[in-house]
Amino acid sequence: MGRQNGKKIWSIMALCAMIGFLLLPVATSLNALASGGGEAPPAPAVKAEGEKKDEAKVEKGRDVYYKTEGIVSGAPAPKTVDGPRDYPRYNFESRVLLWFANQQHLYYGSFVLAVPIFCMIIEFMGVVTKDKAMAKKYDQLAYDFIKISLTAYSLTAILGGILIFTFLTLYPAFFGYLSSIFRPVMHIYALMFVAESGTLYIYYYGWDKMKEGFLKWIHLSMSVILNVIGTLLMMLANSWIGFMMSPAGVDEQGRFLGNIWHVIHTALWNPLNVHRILGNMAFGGGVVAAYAAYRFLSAKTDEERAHYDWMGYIAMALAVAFLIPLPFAGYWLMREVYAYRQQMGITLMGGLLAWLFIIQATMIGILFLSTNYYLWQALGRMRGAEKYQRYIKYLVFVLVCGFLIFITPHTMVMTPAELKAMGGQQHPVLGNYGVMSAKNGGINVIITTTVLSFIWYMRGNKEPMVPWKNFGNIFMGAFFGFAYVNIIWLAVYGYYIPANVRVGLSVPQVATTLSCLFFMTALNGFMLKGAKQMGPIEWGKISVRSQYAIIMLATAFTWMMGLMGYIRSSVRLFWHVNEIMRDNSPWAYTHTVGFAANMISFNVLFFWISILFVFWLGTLGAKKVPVNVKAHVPGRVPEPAHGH
Amino acid sequence: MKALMSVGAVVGVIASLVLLGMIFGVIPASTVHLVEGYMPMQMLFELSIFVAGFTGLSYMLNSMGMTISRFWQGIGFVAFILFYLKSRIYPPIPFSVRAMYGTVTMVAVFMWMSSNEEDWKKFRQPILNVMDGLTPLHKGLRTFFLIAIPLGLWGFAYQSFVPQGAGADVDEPIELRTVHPAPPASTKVHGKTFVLQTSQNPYRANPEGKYDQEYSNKLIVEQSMGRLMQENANPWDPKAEGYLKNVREGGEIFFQNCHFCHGDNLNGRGLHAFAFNPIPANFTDPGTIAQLQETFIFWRVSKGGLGLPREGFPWASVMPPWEQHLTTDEIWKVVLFEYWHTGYYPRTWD
Amino acid sequence: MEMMIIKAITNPIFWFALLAFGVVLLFVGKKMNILNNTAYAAMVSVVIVVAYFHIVDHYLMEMQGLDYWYLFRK
Amino acid sequence: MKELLVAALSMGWGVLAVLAGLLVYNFTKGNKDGAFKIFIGMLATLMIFMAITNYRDNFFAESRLLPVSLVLITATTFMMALYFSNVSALLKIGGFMFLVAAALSGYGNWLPQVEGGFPPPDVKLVFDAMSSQQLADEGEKIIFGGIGQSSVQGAIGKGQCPLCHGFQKGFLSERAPNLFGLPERAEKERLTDPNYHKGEPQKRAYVDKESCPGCGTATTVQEYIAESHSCPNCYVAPGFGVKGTNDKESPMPKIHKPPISLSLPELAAVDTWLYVREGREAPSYEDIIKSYEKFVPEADRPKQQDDKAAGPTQLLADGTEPVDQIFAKGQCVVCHTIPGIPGATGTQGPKLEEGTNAPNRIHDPAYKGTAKNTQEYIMESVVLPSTYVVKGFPDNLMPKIFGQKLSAGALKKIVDYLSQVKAGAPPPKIS
Repeated sequence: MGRQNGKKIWSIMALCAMIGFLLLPVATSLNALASGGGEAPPAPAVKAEGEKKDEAKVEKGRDVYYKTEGIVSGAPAPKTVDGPRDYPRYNFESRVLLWFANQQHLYYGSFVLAVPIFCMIIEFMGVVTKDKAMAKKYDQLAYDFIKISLTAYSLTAILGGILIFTFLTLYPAFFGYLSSIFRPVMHIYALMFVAESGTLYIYYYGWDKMKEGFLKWIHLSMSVILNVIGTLLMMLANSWIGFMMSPAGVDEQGRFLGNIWHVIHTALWNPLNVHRILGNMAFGGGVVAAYAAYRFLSAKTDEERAHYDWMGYIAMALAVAFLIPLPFAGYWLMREVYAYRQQMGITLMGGLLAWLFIIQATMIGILFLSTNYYLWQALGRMRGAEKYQRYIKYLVFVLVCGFLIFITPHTMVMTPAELKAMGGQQHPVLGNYGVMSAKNGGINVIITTTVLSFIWYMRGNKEPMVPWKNFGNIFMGAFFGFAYVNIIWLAVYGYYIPANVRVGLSVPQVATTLSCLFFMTALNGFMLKGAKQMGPIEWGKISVRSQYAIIMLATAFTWMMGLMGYIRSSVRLFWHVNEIMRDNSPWAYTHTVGFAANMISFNVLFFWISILFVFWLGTLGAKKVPVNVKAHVPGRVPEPAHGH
Repeated sequence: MKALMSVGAVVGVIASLVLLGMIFGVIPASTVHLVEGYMPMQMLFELSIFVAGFTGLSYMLNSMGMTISRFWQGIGFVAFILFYLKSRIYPPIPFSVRAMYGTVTMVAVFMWMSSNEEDWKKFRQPILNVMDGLTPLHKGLRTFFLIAIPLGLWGFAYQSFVPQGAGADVDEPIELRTVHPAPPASTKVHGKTFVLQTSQNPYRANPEGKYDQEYSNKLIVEQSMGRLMQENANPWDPKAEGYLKNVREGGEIFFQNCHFCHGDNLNGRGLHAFAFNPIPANFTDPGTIAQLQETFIFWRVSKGGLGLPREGFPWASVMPPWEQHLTTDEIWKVVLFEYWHTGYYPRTWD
Repeated sequence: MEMMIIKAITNPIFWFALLAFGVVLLFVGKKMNILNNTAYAAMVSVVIVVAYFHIVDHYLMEMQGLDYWYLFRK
Repeated sequence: MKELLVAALSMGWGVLAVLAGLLVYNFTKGNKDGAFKIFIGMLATLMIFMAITNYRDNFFAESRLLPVSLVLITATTFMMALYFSNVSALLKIGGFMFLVAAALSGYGNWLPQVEGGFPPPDVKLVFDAMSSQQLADEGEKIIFGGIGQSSVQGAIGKGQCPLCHGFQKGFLSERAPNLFGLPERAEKERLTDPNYHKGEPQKRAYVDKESCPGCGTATTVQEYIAESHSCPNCYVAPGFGVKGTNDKESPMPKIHKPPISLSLPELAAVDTWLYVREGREAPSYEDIIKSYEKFVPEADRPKQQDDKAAGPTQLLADGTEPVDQIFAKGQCVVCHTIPGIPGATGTQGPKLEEGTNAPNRIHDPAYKGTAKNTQEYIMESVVLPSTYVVKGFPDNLMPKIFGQKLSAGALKKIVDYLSQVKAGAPPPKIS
């Protein structure tokens, strides 16, 4: 008993230590703020006002975004000139090097941030599941997840260090300016990173020691803390890119006005945070699913195959669950971009970067196609799913029709001869697919079909036994049928009404899709209560092709992340910090679509090669030593601000 | 089930026959014509008919013991779609779009064929047979492919890299011209600055000859994408006053200056039109003046091809800057005439 | 006559009434144990679903200050 | 092909040599299987190096050969996957990923290629080196937001002048004097007005006697303009003072102070435009600056700012400020009396007790608008002031630009505030 108590006390202390880790940066930040900002208030929400007496002495500036007045307490943004002083370089395009370093850091970073969130969810599921065997399985899965992320974690730190050195050596003037403004934030960031490392290692190594009862709950709350730290870390990093896109807290010459909260909380910060959290989750799910696919493909025994099939399924489901709200977060971000600077929005959607959005549309289509394909393949591991498999071809047809409309470009690429033959830039048939009205219809058809596939999957091996099952089936059929009718009708209707009414039609369309998602999954759940099992799900009996669908999905996620990141970053055009600090290097122009695509492919492949290597190392280690021991303590590397 | 499938089969046979008949000219090509304005939905609908038809057909053949193997079903479907896109849709779809559609169709057929394990086995059996070379025929085929595929690849690569010889049809480079580039905020014509967002055509006048936007607004009968204006009286009536008089004067200017290229019917097919590439703008097309503000037309007429901004590159327009030949009043009148004649109503700043 | 129909269908009350009617039919069917009759079930489903989607379309457009029935009122 | 091979060999000869050594070693040991695998490995290595060199050579060029690299690598991985069974899954996955990435890359390259041009050169406005026409153009931009905008109703620049002043002959200008013909009027009427007390500031009856201690009064036309800009309260044109002050106080803000904060060079540009557009010769840049220096003390002079944010779309208020500031920035306070808002004592427009007034107005038989409740009514009155004009006040006095010039958030704050103002009740809290 005493030993048990000792364990308890020890674990509570560990938890306290973690909370301490979490609070340490905040505590230190108060000092940093006080010394850094002069009169910057510790509570960030308080505006920098007052000090009326000193008005005559100090210079005041007007915030470019918040329009408040503040005391100038920083140097103006440097006006750079092309030369070795501001832009030292190797015999290569500095921007591309930075792009590479940034992207790799981001890939690893988002992976390591996403995986603990999954761990938290799965561990929680394990704790609350009544079925003992299942609970153990979940617990093991969560442990597997964190194991994967551990090696990646040290790589993240190393890549972060490389990124900082790249910045320092290639863009000293710009980085100097940024770090002068974010000085306190960068310190907090570094400390938070230490906190994150500490928490992660305690969490990981405490797993076996804190397995039962009360200790398990402590362990679970550790994962919550871990995620809080991780999310804060990401939000701090987001504040830098938010500042670069939509600066605030500085005056028109880029002089810091003493209010660090304004600098962090820029116009695009929150939309970026939400978008990135969701994006990271989808991405993390994709990577874990790919890991499971790799283990599945290289598995030697049936048990192994079954386990990794199941793991891939869970990871995939999590990824897709976060994929679905992602477009809405993107929509919010886009709307905020428009609200911040309309010009920026137009450059994105209609101007220079519009072709990238064509690629993005294709990518979204690919994601949904592979998701559907995986679900159909997954029907194969169930008894009794044959009844649905016959109808898959019609789903394919509907899905592909939606996809074709979705990717039909508005401006078609054609030779002058074809242009002549067509008699104009607009094609009378396909031209109509190129407009928003049709595309909204297309994507909603795709998502609705995905929902339908999912419902089929849920019922794959089950036969509803509720007394109203016949009505339920018919109602479900009618609901889906009329949902399609409604979506297509709204898409067609859009052509007959004026533009200002047309733009509103997408809302009921989306609502129709969401109705299908929520009501029909719920209805399905009710119908399957006490359903007759046609047979168990035979984990591991899934086809090899499905695993390639997962890999496809993971690659597509990675690629899309690179693409959207590129879009987000290049929309600043020739500004380091939008409208504050100009990019005067020889690389201030925007690359072509092809170059960007090559670069993204290169980044994606580099990431996957390295992470496959990490996976492979993992299997090697598992063979020789039963417990995975890899303990290099990172964390000292990304401490960017010390030099400044 | 059987009855449903039979209907499907009949529909499929008829639809295929009609399609083939139309394409090869056995029956008039307009037997089932594409209805203007409904074509996008019609195309999807037709494709659905074909899919339903093929399903029925394959079911019937199956029950009669004449199964078409999965392999040929798949190949056949891809071929059908490519054929349909190439021959059915008019005007022809550009290759780039057909390539995209073709790729997606192939992916779709793959997804269909591999949706369950049995189908997938059936689908790849013929391929595996050839690869394994089980029978002499398969062996022969295998040898043939072994030689033909690399040869074909070589030929393809050679074709795409060798410069086309003299006299051959040299492909012009693809150009992406923005046909209606973003206009400037204001334009200066004859020393007077016109702000595009606020200027108005001074000749939208009521019968008394006074500027009256309300009067022309009342003439709009159709509010959707291409707004249409009411038919109204003949501007060539010598008694016509106000708006119609201005239209007539605009018409006179048009037929003295513009119709050589833009054509008698304003369809861009005038006397000289085919000397140009691309041919001059077709005002009757709902994608041209119907989509643009009146001031945009005013700007383009006065500044011509030379005045196009950077997005308009390459400036494949020989339209002269008409401000050198016409007064601003004349330009406004021509614009008025163009809208009157085509029946469109200029886009407004909404 | 035509005007009357248009007036009726462009009014959300009509669709609410239809939805309510559908729900009533649902309960009636349940009471009379004919809910699993295919034809009856199909009818009830169609009534409910059609009414539901019209209400969705109408109100979501209304929320944006737009008129879903634009074409019909014209 | 040959060059590629040579380049690949020159890059990868080391690895190949090691592999060759291993091959020989395995062969001599009689390990046929191992030797074969190493042979395959050598082939694969060669292919990968070829792919890399091809990639390196064609990375920056727009070459159709680039996909070849990716195909080479894909082929290599699948080939190796056939023979190296222990890592075959890894190789297959890698190959598949290559294929996907290559396809996407190819798609990106197949789309039309547009390169964003270099940014326009960073133009710093140097006012003192401009010709007077250029200076006048800049002035017009500051006042109206763009060149050629001066005759457009509702055009407004960062100077915000057209909110109150008319600038063309016959333009409505009831809140402040129409500035057409100002240079002439200043000389003939203003400076000689006995109320102006030229040279004797202490005799002035206005709120401010002098713009700054010892500044004195204006003696020339340009100085008069400068004085009016920097000290509106030094002389108020009859009929344009704040109501109730008997023309002792002007509603105009000091132009060099926030919220407008024009710098002296910008003011010089504005003034030059006032002269040039009437065909008069403007004083030189230095003279104008000097005239301002007389009235604006050194410490008060704002730094010149880049006017990139200026433009016809610039908002007067974006909704983040407290509501009293929105009223001030929209200059509402000049004409309206708004209970609870300091300084809002104007009488050119109705008193804004909309919590009481709006319901009555909506039920007025003369009301033709569409508002159904107080909030909608206020919104309508701000955005479309002519929909309903309160009896006793002229139509078209209120600018019709607030719909564009205030953000949705700012409008909402105004509506929220005004709808809570009730006659006889204490004013609501400022939020």
